[in-house]
Amino acid sequence: MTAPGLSPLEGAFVVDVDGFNGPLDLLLSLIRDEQLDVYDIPVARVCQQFVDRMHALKLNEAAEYLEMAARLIRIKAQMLLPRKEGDEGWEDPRAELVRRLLEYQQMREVVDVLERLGDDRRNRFGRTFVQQAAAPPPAPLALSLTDLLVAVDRVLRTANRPTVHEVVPRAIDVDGAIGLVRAVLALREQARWRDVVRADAEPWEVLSGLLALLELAKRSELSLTQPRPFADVEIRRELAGQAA
Amino acid sequence: MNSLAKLLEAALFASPRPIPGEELAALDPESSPAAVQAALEELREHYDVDGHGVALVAVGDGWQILTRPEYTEAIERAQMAVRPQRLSAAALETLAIIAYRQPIERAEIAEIRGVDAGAIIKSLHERGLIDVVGRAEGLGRPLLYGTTAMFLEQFGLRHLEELPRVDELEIALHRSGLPAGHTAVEAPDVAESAAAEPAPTP
Amino acid sequence: MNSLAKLLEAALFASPRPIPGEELAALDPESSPAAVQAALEELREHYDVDGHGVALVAVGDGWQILTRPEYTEAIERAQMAVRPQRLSAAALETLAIIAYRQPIERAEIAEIRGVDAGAIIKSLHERGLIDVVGRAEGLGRPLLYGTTAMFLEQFGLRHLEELPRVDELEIALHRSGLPAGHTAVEAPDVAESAAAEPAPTP
Repeated sequence: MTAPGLSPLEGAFVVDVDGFNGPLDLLLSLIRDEQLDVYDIPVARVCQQFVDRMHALKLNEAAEYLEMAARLIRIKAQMLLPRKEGDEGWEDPRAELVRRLLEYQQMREVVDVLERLGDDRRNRFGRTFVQQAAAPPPAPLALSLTDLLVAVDRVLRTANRPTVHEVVPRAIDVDGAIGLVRAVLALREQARWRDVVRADAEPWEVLSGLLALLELAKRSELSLTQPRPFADVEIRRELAGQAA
Repeated sequence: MNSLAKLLEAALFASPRPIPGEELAALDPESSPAAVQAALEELREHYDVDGHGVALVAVGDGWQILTRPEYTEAIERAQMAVRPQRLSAAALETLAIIAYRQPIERAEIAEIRGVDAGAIIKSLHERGLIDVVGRAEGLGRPLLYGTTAMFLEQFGLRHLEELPRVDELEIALHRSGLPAGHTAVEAPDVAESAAAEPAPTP
Repeated sequence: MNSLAKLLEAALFASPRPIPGEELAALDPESSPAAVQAALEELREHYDVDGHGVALVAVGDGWQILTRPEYTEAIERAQMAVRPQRLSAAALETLAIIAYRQPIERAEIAEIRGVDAGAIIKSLHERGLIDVVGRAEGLGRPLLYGTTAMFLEQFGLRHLEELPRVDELEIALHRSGLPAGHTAVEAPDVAESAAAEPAPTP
């Protein structure tokens, strides 16, 4: 096994006793140590040894190892079921395990390749000195507000604690509503009443939205039109107002 | 070049600072100080006579390889001309947290994201998007970070208040025609207004 | 060296990261791509033939000057530069799976490894070796991961295709792949269990 211990970077609890990266790794090393043919695993014996090794390595509590032990026992039981001679429909209960072992073994071989490539690269130093006077400025950044908002959305979904939710009740929040209208108009040229005031808005939100629209119209940042009485008010971004 | 000169070249290239003469001598304990001096001369002459874009320069009591000044301008111009870089998803997330929670300390960012963001904070700082805005009270008085004027400029904002409030995010994201991935609930009024939405003016 | 090669050398010396071909071409707008390519070849040959402590190496879609490996030990011993930390076996395993199966979601990685890789994925993400490249269809729309340009850089690769193809990987576990002297069939308990167990379907 080439596995060194966990680097502190991994942080979380991962069973890595004696360099084993999981039940497949342990099973593979067992098969290799015993020089078994992976296509014809003697399940009864491997199962016993797997459980013995689990105990020896004190892996009794690790769910993934327990699951593998259970899987081996199930396969062992299936192997013992009687079957008719020349039964076409019979499928070797070991097939899925063999597929997974081979797949995992391939990845272990890729790990060897990566390890070698990484060592080759680590054996060469790049330039670390950054010339102050001649140092080129960093390349210009391509940033969009949408990217940032998507990131906020992601953070909110994955945050450990939903600490970012802070809803402060306010009597009337015209500034907040102005910010919202601007944000909506930054993304679209045209909007409607419902885009800036939610259908289930509280009265203070409706008032805030209305005052914000009137205020922004006064500042020529947008124009308001109503095609006919009681129709939806159309809000349109005024480019002239923004430039001013 | 002789092998000592090659070793010196490799060391001077890899070092983040000028290397003092006696440290250079320690690179190869077998070589005498005179041999090191001669190898340095050889390297310098090689760069000068052979025609290189770099030069070996004595700085203080040490040595350093520097690019020749006549190329500086072209290098800067090329850097500006290239395709703009994008921030990684992790960097954007960190930036978003700082923008919404400033002033905020590193430990809080790590707590929200579940991983330390030291390297990312450093790179955002280097890019001028965030800056240290103070120190928190309490143990160790950790640094507090906030966004900069450059941040506003990059995102085309006039004030931080122009960022949608968190409870408005849903709307803003929905409106920007965000893709796939975004799992906003299709509130009936939103769907309705989307259907009624006029075609954008050309 | 011609003046274009000197300019390229200066730019490559000034940069701690590989410089993309596009940016190298922008250094001298008068020069054709073929001329830039020729100058890069000249520079590379100069370093190789003339005997330098550094070499010009193609990485990802760009070029980088790196020290030659034979000087690494002396430089590290003299504490002039430090080699980056190695990735753990578990991290390399996760990275290998992502490199070969991208775009891939976390659950699939866990299935291949037999253990969850959440913490490792986060740390690889922090190091910039992998990034989110999209979302899968289906329940919860899980994130899909892929490798980055930094991955190529840190493993000295030009393309992902430089990694061995899966059908080129030798399966050491196959009977024929086992070392000489493999006696599985003769081993008594194997023979015994082989009798108790049906032969695998062909």
